Amino acid sequence: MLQSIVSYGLAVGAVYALIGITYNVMYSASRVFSFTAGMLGMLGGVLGALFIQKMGINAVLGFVMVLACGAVLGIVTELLTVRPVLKSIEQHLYVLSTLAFALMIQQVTAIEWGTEAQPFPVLLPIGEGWLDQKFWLPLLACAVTIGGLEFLYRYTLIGRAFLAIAEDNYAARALGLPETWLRIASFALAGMIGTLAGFTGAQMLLAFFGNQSILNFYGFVPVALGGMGSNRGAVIGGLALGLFQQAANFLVGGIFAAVAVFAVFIVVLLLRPEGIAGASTARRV
Amino acid sequence: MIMMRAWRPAVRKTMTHHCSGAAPAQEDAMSSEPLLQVSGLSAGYGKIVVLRDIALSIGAGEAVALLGPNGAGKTTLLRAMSGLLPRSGQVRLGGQEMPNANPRATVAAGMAHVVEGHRVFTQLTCHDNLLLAGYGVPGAVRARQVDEALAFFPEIAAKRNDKAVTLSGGQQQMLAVAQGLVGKPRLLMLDEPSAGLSPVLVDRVLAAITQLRASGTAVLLVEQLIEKALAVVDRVYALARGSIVLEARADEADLPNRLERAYFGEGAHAPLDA
Amino acid sequence: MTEITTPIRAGGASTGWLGRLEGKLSWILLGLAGLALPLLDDSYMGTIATRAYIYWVLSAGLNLVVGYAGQIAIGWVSMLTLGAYTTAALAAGRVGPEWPVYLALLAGGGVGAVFGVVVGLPALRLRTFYFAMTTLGFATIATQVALAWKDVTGGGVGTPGPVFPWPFDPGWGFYYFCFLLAAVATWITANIGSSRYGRALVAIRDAEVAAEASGIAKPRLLVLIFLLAGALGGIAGGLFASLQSYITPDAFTFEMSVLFFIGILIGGRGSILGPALGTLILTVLPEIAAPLVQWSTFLYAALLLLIVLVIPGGIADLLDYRNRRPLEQHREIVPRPDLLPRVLGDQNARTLIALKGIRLHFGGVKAIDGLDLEIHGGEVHGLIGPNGSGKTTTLNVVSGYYRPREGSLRVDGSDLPFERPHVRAQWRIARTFQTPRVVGAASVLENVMIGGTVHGHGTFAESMLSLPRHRLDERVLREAAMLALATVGLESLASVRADRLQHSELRFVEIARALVLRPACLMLDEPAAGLSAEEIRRLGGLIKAISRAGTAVLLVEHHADLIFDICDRVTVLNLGKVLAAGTPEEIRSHREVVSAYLGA
Amino acid sequence: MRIRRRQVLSGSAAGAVSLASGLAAPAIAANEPIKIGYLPALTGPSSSTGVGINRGVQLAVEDINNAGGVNGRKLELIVRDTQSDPTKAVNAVSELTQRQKVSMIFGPVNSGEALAATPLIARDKVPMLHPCWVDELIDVKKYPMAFRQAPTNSQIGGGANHYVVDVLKLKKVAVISDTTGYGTASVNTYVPMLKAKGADVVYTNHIDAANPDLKPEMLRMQSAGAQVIMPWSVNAGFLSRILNTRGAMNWDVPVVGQTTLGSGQTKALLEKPEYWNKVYSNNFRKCCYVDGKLPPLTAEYVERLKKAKIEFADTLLWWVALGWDGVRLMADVFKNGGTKAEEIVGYMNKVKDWPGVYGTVTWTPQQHNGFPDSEVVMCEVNSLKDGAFNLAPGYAS
Repeated sequence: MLQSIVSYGLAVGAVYALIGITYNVMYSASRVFSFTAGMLGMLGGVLGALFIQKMGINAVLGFVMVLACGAVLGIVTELLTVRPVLKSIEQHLYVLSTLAFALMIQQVTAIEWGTEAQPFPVLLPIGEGWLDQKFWLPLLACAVTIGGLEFLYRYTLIGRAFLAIAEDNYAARALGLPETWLRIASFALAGMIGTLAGFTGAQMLLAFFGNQSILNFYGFVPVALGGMGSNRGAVIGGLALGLFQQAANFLVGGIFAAVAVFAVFIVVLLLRPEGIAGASTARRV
Repeated sequence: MIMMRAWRPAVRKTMTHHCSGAAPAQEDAMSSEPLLQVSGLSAGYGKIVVLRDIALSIGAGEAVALLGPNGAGKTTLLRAMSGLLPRSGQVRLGGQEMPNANPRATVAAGMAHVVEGHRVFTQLTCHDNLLLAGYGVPGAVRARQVDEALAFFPEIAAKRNDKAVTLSGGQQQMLAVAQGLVGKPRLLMLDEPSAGLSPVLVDRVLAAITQLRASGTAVLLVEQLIEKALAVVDRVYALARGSIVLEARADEADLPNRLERAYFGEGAHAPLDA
Repeated sequence: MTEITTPIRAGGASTGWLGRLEGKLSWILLGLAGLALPLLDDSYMGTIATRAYIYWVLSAGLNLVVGYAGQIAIGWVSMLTLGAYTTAALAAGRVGPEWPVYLALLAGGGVGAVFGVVVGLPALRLRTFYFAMTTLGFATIATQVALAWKDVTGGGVGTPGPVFPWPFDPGWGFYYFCFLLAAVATWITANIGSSRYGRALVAIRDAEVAAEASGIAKPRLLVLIFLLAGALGGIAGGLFASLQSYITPDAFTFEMSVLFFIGILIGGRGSILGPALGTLILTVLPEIAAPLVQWSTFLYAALLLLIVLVIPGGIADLLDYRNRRPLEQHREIVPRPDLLPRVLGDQNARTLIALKGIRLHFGGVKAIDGLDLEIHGGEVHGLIGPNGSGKTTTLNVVSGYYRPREGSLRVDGSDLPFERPHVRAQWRIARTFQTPRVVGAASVLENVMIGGTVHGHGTFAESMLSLPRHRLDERVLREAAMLALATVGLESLASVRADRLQHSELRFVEIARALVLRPACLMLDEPAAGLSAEEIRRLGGLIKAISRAGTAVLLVEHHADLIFDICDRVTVLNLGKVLAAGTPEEIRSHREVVSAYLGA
Repeated sequence: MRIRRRQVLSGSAAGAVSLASGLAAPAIAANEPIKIGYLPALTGPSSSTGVGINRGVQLAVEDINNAGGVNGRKLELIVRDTQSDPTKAVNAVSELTQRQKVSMIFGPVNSGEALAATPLIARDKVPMLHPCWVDELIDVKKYPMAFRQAPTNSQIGGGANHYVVDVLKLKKVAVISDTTGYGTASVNTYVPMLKAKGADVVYTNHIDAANPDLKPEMLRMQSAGAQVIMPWSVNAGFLSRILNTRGAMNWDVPVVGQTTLGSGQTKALLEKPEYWNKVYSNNFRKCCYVDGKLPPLTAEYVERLKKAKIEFADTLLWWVALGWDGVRLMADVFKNGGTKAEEIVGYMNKVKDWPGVYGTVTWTPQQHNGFPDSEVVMCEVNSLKDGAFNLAPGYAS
């Protein structure tokens, strides 16, 4: 039973962590939390099943196509819902613009793909039981993503430019960094990470349009716990959430597990609204 | 009221006088348009118009100080020129029109702006901070230019692999100035590089300006410490209430008095008593 | 006197009368249509209309939360869920004995009110996206609990909805019941919207700091609003359960929440009529546009995106043709300081504000380092100094935004508590801001009325029901605000939306807002910035006159000539300390001051 | 599958027929079409049943109209998609009863919508025919005009319980469901029934169908000593997770329960085909193969369906048959009874042994549940062919 909690908890936690990173990557570049994070996760599974299972495309090519779709959707999100809102006075309306876009995509998926969960193909038929790909694939994806991001941020100039605009947008613009372009790039990157999360988790979560709202929420919890913008926080928070959820599933079972997660989320938010790494607001006047 | 009315044109007269005096001299010397030519520039924040109809010019390799009391619009002027803030009016560098509200293109054209408050990226190393400043420069040249910028500040060079957060305020300011140098700008704009620094460090930072001028880079310096500023520049503009109220050579004898009059206004008592 | 009062009051009354007629006309038409609908004898239409009224009962409350207070409460459908199950369970006798249906409905409203506050509380602390997520989370919990708590809710099988006995029995009786409740909900929310509470909500939304400075306590106000919105949501839930005849958790969809939300946004923020029409249209539309039914969620979402990006003002803005009339191009602000005695009243008691030994640090930086300052009634006290010398910080200490590490702050000898900015208005300390903080979407008059919030005596409930004390408050406040506007020279713009004004006019609006408080002390933070020379001259005259009427004025300003012209005393700060203090003449010739300014 | 709402069926042939009979000049009123209100869930989260039934409904209407209609009057189907949303169903009811003045209402198919719609339809005094299984929908006192052509949930559960206890002879049972109205209602009803039959219900729970990992549940069932799992859900994802987890655990326990266990969607979600072994779902005797053959009436119907090119890949025979039977049953009622509410109810109260493809229907004034217990059976899901299954082992042919 412990084995089940750990293997499953970590796998689903890795998916949550990746969605959390998706939120963060978009947030760093734009100060916008986008409701499209869960949508990307949902599409990762649906598009993967569509390309590989339905259309019979080679798994590797299908995977690349899914990521490409994620990148395109990320760019569309930036152009359609983030940029116009950032220009306006009431910037907090991004909450509604991104929600609207995510709902539109979800509804199209529901109509074109169907409202029933559909299977996701087994890509690597190696390993049985606890070594099944559905358990280690999300963890691998999470590790690769966090490693890749570390590499990007540490060893490439564009990665450091991401960090720079995240820390001080104004100073970055003054230095002549291409802020707009970097924001688009970060949304494209977030699109790929989000669909990667959905793609690797789809063996567990299936290709199902309803995953959007689940991932939106459970992916945001690690961000709220780990502090916004912190990818390491998101990974730790995501894995912890996965384990907690799984343990609650075992201990109290059924729908009370979901209620327990919601309760923890709200209590933590009320006690530490800024997350663990948050700072208090400075002068207001 | 009468005196008030009289006072404003008086300033304009001074200005006109100096402009008409200085500009031909420059033209004689360079026999072409100066490096930087700003005309008819207005800018502000939302509905608040901060700058009205600004005109100024800077020659190649010339160091100019922009002085003025708080709230006069000095920082706003630098922002408008470097494209961080939308503006109306013309900014020409080397005869070429600078695009409005496009800091990236402005930097690429050779105008670097070191913003106020030593805002470096604290989570990156000094070296990375400088590499970012050379984002638009081809990769092959970038490393060399970073080294050249570091040559101005040996104390930063020694800490090049440390995170900027470990630097003192003065060192961060040096790093910020060094960032401005990486792109080998034709004009470097510095916004209050002395703010929050000890006098020794102020001298270190300002000394760099002398070096720069010697190497042919023009400098526009916004500074509160007027005497220190005057020691390193050729010429000054004074900004008050959103307009240029004075232009003079740095070595003019009566300058402090003229500045005082320009700031406070000579007819200060006039409005209500009239 | 009469000559002065007449035009001012006439101006105020005429716009109000016109506006009221326009507003009333639409409502009367809507009301008549609602009353007459049963004549068509089409109970399909009746069902749809009943549904629209029920949704509007909820949306009317939510409108105060979303449209007025600007809180993005996406998951408000949870109130509908709670109210529906409470009413149904009590009426069916699933908890204790069977309750009378009308009492059960009230209980549904009560439960909604309690949970409205519970869900709303995070809004006091959390930023927008977090709050949106929290309300969404709560909506999910509500459904989950409804599924799990089988004894009360019937679990997934659900429970029959209550049936209201005569005269509001199913059919047209129930129709009229919902119509009546929708009308009541409209009436009370419109009363709140046009009261000082409604203005305060909008002020919190668009100019929170100015709202606090005007004495508006955000937590208390928001709690009241969440209480009301929750209660209306709960009652709507009880009605919904009756209309549905049988409720199961799958009737309370997220799509419904989105529908409420869009109804409000499409109608326009800060309006009552707009969101009412929006809700009506959105309920009826899917019935007409039948072939699109499968795509309804998509279309709602697209509509939401469109509103946010293209017409953030909603229907209300489109209907507001008065504010599209061009304003006069060359306007002049001509203050009338002669009206000041009437605005400020009797200020015989000259207030003395004394700061002693104030020290304040930001991290390691000493922002204020042992400051002593006295501001006297009847004088203009200038505060000057270089950037970062602590001028605005001093203002913020008096305003209650910062708590100094040491020192005392006394008003006429009694201690003024540090922090708690919203109590400043009770001490009659008013202020303006470096960048004007006004509510762009409200009229100039409403903006000015915000300044007099603390003078109201009517309670929230009195305002809700438009009782005499509320109406008296409104009349007195409106007159005071018109008078203040006339004093600063802006009465001709009273009914104009504030965001159409020029920058300089906004500065004077802020001063008028401060004057409505009848301040004992007025603090002005760079009031001359961005003004023309002529405007600065008039401003100077006005400020001087305000002080002569007995108010203590603290003026932070960079325009040295203005300072030296109108100040009775000047204090010069440098690095958080007093560098010099004295009359303008003394300061003017003070070498250190000059060099501090010149940086030598 | 694209279906427009309020779709009015009028095939060109039907048009020609009515035109011809119009020339024969019978009374105008007699020539008006008979309106049937129809409330399927064709879109939304639980629409696969509705889509399946709809195929049978449309085909039946087409066939009847092509054959000249009912007593010379065409059937007109007024379709309102409830989108699996009870609020839409409530709106639709008042349109159908008040504005369209339909003679009869068929549906809704889903429980949430049916529970909300039934009292309203009863209030408006329109006869209705239920394809939905929820027990509460039939109540001769409260809803005297409502009849059911399908089994009740009690019958369905009774069938499964009978199979577990009397045929498989297993005593320790785990009963679980998802959290929907259907699922929770089923568990609440069946557990006492099982106990009454002497079974030991060792585990029971409602599980959020969105929960991706059912291992904890399964382990708890296992440790409780369950010998058989009875899941009650129409959610294919949920059911397939149960089967997949059972397979991954190598737990050789039979799964007995709801018909969706045997749907193509459940099959598609299985990780391995053999996970479908030892799974027995509810079915109906007339729609099952005995020795590889369907009953004659049903076989004939399948031929008709094949001719009309009705898809079976994603649906079940009994769903399509249910819709088909519903329309044909109503047509018989109109033909023999009339189209006024009292005539309809009066006739329906006397229907005896009406021979349907899906099942035999018998109503009395006291009993409006018309489906016989004997036709509720279990089938082997891994024998799926053309939307139908073999009877489960143990049933006498």
